[in-house]
Amino acid sequence: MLLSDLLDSDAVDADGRRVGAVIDVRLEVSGAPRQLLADTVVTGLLVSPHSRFSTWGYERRDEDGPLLIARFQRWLHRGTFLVAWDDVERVDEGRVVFRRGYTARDAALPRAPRER
Amino acid sequence: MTENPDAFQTDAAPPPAGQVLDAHLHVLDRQVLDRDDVPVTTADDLELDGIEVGAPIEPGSPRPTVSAILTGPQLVMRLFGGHAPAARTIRIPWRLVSEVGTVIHLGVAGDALDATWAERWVSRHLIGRIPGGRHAPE
Amino acid sequence: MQASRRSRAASAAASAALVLAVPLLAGCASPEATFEAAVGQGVAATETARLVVDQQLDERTFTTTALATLGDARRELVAASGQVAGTDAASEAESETRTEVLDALDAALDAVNAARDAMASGVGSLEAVVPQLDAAADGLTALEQTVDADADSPADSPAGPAGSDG
Amino acid sequence: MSKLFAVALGILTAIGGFVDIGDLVTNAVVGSRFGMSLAWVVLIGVVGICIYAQMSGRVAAVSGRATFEIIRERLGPRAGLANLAASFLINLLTVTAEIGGVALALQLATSVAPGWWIPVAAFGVWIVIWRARFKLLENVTGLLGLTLIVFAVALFMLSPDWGQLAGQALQPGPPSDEPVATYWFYAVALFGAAMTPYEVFFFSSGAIEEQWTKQDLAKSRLNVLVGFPLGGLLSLAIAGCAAVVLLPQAIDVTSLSQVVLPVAEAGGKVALAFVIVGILAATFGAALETTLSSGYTLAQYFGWSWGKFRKPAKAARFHLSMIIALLIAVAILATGVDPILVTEYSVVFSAVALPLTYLPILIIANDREYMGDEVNGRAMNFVGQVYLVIILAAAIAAIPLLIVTGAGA
Repeated sequence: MLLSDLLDSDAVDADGRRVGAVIDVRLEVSGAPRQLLADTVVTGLLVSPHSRFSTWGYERRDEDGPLLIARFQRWLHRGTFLVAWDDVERVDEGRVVFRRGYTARDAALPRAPRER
Repeated sequence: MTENPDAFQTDAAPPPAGQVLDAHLHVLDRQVLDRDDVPVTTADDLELDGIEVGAPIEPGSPRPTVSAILTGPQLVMRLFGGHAPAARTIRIPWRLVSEVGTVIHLGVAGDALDATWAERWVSRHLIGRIPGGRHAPE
Repeated sequence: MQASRRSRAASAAASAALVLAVPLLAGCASPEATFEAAVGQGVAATETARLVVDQQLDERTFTTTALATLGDARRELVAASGQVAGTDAASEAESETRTEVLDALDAALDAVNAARDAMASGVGSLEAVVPQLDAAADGLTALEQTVDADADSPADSPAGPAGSDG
Repeated sequence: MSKLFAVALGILTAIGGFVDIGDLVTNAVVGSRFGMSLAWVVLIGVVGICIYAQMSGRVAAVSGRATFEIIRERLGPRAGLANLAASFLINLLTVTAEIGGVALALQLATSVAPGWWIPVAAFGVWIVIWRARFKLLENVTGLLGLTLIVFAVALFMLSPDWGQLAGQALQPGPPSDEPVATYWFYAVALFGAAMTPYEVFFFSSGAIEEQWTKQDLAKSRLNVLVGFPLGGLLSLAIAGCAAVVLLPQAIDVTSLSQVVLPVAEAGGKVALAFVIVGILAATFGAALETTLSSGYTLAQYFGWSWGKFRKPAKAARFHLSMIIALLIAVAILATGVDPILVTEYSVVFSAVALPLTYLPILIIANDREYMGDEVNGRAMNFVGQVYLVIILAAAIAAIPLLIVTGAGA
């Protein structure tokens, strides 16, 4: 499975109702430890109800500059939520189905650690 | 920030155990550098292990993992759609990644990777043969 | 990204069409507009030649630079003549104007060639070319008014993009 | 002297934007047809490029990422490719024009037809890129390009009616004998030249070639604040000289030889010698800038190894793409096309490349993961967004204006 196949898929609930589009896949470097980096696991999918255009993360981070672009992006991706991988029932071609009673979580990213 | 609070119920995400990355935002299309900071390629796509198309996922089954950075023909696929034959894709195994920041750092030398064959070919057969090609500029 | 991709393709096609359309548009200018542009071009080239000959006589420029300048002026005059000669006159008056313009451009070309000869190979004196250049420039400037008046006459269709009918 | 060398990158970058062969002629055309009535555009352009060049330089110094890497990362492969194609074509057309320009400048010095100089010029550009260190390349061309200041000196020596020039500059609008559309076409062309994307590609990549870090931010600012206003000043001086000497004589500029007429008029052979050296350095420098930019953009989009600080064999595809670009340029020139005319069509591609270049720079300059504490302040963001709107307007207007005016005829 390729990441690009998952991105842009329709997100559908157990009743077949479309709830948005998968705009990103949340990863966590927390799996089995390896020589360099621990295994990177998929922890959830980010779903935007209103737009499938690729985003710059304004709706998930507390960046707010430049103002107009930040505002527009937040509006475009208003109501973006995170669905944990455990709440995913099936992945089809171009479609992801969530389990009945799945939880829509806050999409916010933890404050990113500063690299370098 | 949320204009439409009734649309779904929001819980706080559980506290993360390790570094949290959004694949599209933080990994895709970023520069891949080798151990010595030499550019290798751009992360054109990621390969995810443990997702079977169309098969129901049993509750409690292990979560999928990132298995490789894909490049080469994969860029064309992302530009124009479609799938490259698996044999033609160029993979950089994820276990070679040492750090993910604004660039993706590998823990190995780039020369050993399939991803650099075109660079090596051009270097060996064309650029390296022009006088001065193997010397630093003065 | 699908929608934006389609619009990009469309805009690429449009700009390609534009690049092709520009020379076509320029080619469809009315005879008056062509004459006017050619005379303007001729005036500019002749005045340039006069200026650089003055500079050469004052020893303010290098002979190499002056020769290159005269070469450019000559090229402009040849191009202007070519434009005019390639125009189909629709009326007696137009055909008359065309002859006048061509004659004036020829006179200017002769003057510029004489200046080049004098400068490059010492054939004739450069001072002697100055009145010839003056006369050619005056002739073209005088024509500029005639052609302009023609272009403004009510019988003519509005000038094309090349015409400045202000 | 070492202070001067410290700003060589800014000066060379600005020379490529403001006084390369296309702009030398465009500035003189503008002066000979519109006087100083388009000076305001140069002013707006200088401020705009200062802001965005500074942003791209800051991003490069702090995060180590050059501009086209950022474009690929923020816009994704498709919009990034659209920008790459447009920017690459601009680079290619400009390389072509500059090599032709070097040949034309050599013709002014020798009166040998430019056709003979074209292969020499192209080989010269290649050998410098192949063998010379980046620092050497920018110091020599930047320093020699400074002799173009003779245009400003010439303007003073012509002792023009300053009141009249100022009057033209303060009353924007076309003269009575020029159509309004033509005036705006040149306004867009001048603005596009001032903000041409290869400036930020070259400036940010040059910052990485010189291995700037966070400690070099003041240096970056100095480069921007010296280089681009200087470029704008030269551009105005060229237009001013043409307005004083050529406009009254009804000489519409069409060739490089006419551009230097006012300088010879003012300062005789000495000034002329300076201006020819300056034009040679400027066109050669711009040829280096655009050739390198074509390599930088391709390499950064695809993630290839690049940079003159590496041995050519260690940045093989980067060097190969520049060799190919130079060969294409020579092939285009071999058809006998007028090199100056070539640059006029790059306006079309600027319409795509300008917004797609400056938007990602503005976004990344606000991203704390890249910039840490060095993110844009509010004032910078405000001006940056205003300019984004201006850029968009110019980009949208460029193509219709090009058609309506027949490329400013």
